[in-house]
Amino acid sequence: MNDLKNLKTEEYFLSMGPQHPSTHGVLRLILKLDGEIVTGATPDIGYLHRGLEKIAENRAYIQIIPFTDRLDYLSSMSGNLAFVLTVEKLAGIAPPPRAEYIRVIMAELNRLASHLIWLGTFSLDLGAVTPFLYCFREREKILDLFEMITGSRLTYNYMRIGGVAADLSAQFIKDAAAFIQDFKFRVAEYEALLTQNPIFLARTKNVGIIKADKAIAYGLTGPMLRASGISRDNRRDFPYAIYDKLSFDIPAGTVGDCWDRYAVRVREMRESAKIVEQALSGLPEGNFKTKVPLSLKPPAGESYAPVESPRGEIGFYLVSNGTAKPYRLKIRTPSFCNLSIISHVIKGWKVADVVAILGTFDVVLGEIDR
Amino acid sequence: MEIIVLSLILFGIGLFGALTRKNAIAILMAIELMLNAVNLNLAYFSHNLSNISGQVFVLFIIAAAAAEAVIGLAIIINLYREFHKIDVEEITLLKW
Amino acid sequence: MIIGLIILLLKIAAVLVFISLTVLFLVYAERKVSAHFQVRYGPMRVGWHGGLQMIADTIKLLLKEDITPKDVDKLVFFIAPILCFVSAYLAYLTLPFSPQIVVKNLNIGLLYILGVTSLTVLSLMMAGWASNNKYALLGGFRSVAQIISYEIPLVLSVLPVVMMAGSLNLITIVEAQKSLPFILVQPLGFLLYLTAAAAEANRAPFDIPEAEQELVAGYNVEYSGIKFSMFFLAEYVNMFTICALAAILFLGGWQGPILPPVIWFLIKVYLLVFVLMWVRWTFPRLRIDQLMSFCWKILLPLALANFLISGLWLVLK
Amino acid sequence: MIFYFLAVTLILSAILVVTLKNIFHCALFLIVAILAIAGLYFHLQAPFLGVVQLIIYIGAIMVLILFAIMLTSRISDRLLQTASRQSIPALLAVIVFILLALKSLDKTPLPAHIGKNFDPILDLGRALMTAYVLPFEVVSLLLLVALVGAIALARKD
Repeated sequence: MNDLKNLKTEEYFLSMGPQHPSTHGVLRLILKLDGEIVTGATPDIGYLHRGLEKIAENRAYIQIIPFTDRLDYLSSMSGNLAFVLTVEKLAGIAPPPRAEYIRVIMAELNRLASHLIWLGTFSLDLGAVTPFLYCFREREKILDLFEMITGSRLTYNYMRIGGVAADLSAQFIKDAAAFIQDFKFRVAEYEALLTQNPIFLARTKNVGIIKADKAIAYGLTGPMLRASGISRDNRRDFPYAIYDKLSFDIPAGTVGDCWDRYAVRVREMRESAKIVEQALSGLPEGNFKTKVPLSLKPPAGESYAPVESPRGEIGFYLVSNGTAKPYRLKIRTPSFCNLSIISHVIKGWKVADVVAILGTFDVVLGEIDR
Repeated sequence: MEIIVLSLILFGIGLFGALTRKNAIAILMAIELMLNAVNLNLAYFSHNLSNISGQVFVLFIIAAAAAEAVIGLAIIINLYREFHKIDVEEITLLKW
Repeated sequence: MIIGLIILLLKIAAVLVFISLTVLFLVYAERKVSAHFQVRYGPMRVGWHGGLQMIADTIKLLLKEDITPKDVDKLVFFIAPILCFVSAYLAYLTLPFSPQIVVKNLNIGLLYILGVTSLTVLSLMMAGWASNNKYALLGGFRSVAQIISYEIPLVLSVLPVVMMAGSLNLITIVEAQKSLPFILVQPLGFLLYLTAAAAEANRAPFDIPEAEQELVAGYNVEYSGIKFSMFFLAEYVNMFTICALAAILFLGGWQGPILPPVIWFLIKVYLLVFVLMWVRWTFPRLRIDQLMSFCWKILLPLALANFLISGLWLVLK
Repeated sequence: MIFYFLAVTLILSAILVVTLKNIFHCALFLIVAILAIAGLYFHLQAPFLGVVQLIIYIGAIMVLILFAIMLTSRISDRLLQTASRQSIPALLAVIVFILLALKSLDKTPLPAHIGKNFDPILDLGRALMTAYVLPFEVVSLLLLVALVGAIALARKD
């Protein structure tokens, strides 16, 4: 019988994407398959490359903000926030307290919207169609709120150097508070559909495990890192804006499987709702923007101010040579670093698991291809 | 009477296939044709003689054909894994 | 002789028309049911509450360009959807809607239906192979593995009913349930049947062969226009078949008070159809290996045990 | 009428099975041949056999064969090669065999059709459970052995 071990089966390549419903954008995975089992995977990226880092070298600082919308288009606020924080750090500008609160409210609402999309598409990846529409129902309400203040529903271009673009209206505060109250019950609804569903458990428990040491070695951040059991969150560890004044938990997993990544994100949604609630109740009166010269010329130097986006650490590394345009901009995007572990994780799993595992990575191709 | 001739021709075609084909699966299919020819004969006699035994044996033969196909195909798949071909003329070793 | 033939042909035509209308209604019902499960309205614009939407969709599908990709196996590519369609329809030749409304009452009706529905697997395989596409091929492989495996618990779950009725004739089976429907005696058998049949008909959560999110659309990924609509229609015809069979075998078929038999039959069938839709829009999809181990490790032992206990009970009674 | 239609279909598809170059097409024509035989069973008033033919031959055996074809060859390449140096002797041998068999058939008196009809399913079940109960069990054992054997053969580890 030992001889049978040498028997070979045919291996073949399957090109998953760039046009595929479950790669969440124009990601192409070149899978090496033995039957249904994946023996190797190479992600092929770059279909959405726009050269943002180079473009930024020819733009004034304020002109770069709209480009940051188009990085992680599911949570534009985080990209906005990270960039303006970096510029403020470089130029030594302090925004007024009301602006700081507004920024946190917006960023956390955007985190909710982003996680809702993730939850919806992830359940869709597993073949459960109904949670997708439930999630989009709540996301619509958040987008309505954003539209009320920023005028747009996806790319907000809302943060400004030294503040935000527009003040919150009384209507917004009332609606947002009502939404947060309602949202707590909605999360319970999603969990009722998925968390203990035996098929869902079978598809996610112990699937695609990322060990803590591997997660660190590959430089993962955000929910993917926390699901592996490492509690690290920029909001708590390197607080910016007003996060040090708020009380919230950093949920973490234990195993690092797909289910943990799901659970971490769902619990994060509850925490974000808590943060928004606190920030709304503590919102101070005052100005929402400080005066900043139109042609901002930060002193020569460099700065980096990481922000915890829904996907992990997003950071802009800015080098200024004292002119009105940055000398160099380097963007550290969480999806890019998180995706790098994929070929390590999906080896040995089935084609169907590739979709589930990739779903829990929550990548946004706008971020990966910049 | 026509059915006996029909099954005879069918058997002949199957035999021809089994003799000339090189691909192991094609040979297996030719053998299935021959088995079916035999079954047809049995069913005919069962009908003609109003004796159920013919049909019983057709059932047994179908079961045996299923077993034969399963084992045969398992062997063929193994051969393919080893040699990457299933031409019977090229697979001449009894032991590998 | 000639008149008999004409009557038979008329019956077949009537069944074809009925089934086509049923499929239209089923698709409409599925869209409405799913919409209301997902807090939306579904089709609303074409006709009252979107009632004519399906007709519009049918016209659209029929008018679409029928693309045959390069390098497909043209003959097989062409035959596969037709075979799928035909094998789905063949079952209706012996499916009784009431004691009178049946095209041809076969003595081995149940076996015949199980036989012709097993032809579907061939068409899926042919489609997967002929498309010359790896996703389609994977879908074809999966469908074969799945349908062959689930056929065993399916047949085993039906056998106790056959033993109790003492016949394979569907009308006799229904008449054997005059006093009480078999679901009360065979609740486990009913559940096993419905599960295995849903898997046979590729209904979610067992829709692995087409698994939209993994295999894009599996075996029918290269199909378009009327060929695609044939696969699509066959899927809904099969769904109606398994529900009708469940109603006949377990729910007492057309028997019921007051209302005419056909109405009772349709009520029972549509109730089961609704259950299948409910399941589809609630559960995630299983993975192929989990699906197989579910079949071999859970369904098959349960079906065998059910079969054995029913047999013992019938002998000792 | 129906008989001749089925017979012609059967012969034509059988010839295609043993001569076509594309093995997938061969298998499909074998399916047609098996369907024709199932039709002949119905014609011979053996409907149970017809349905069993449908379920087992097409639903199981042919699907297995198609599966094996898919696993052992690439799409639309590797056309079959028929051994040309064997085909003429084989044809001759087959023709001789058929002629001999026809001759012996001619010499054998065939019993005339007895008009007695029987219930094909009931009698078949009775026969299987009384006179043929031992072979029946042996066949089920054979199937079990084949099942285990196939798993043992096809397992990779």
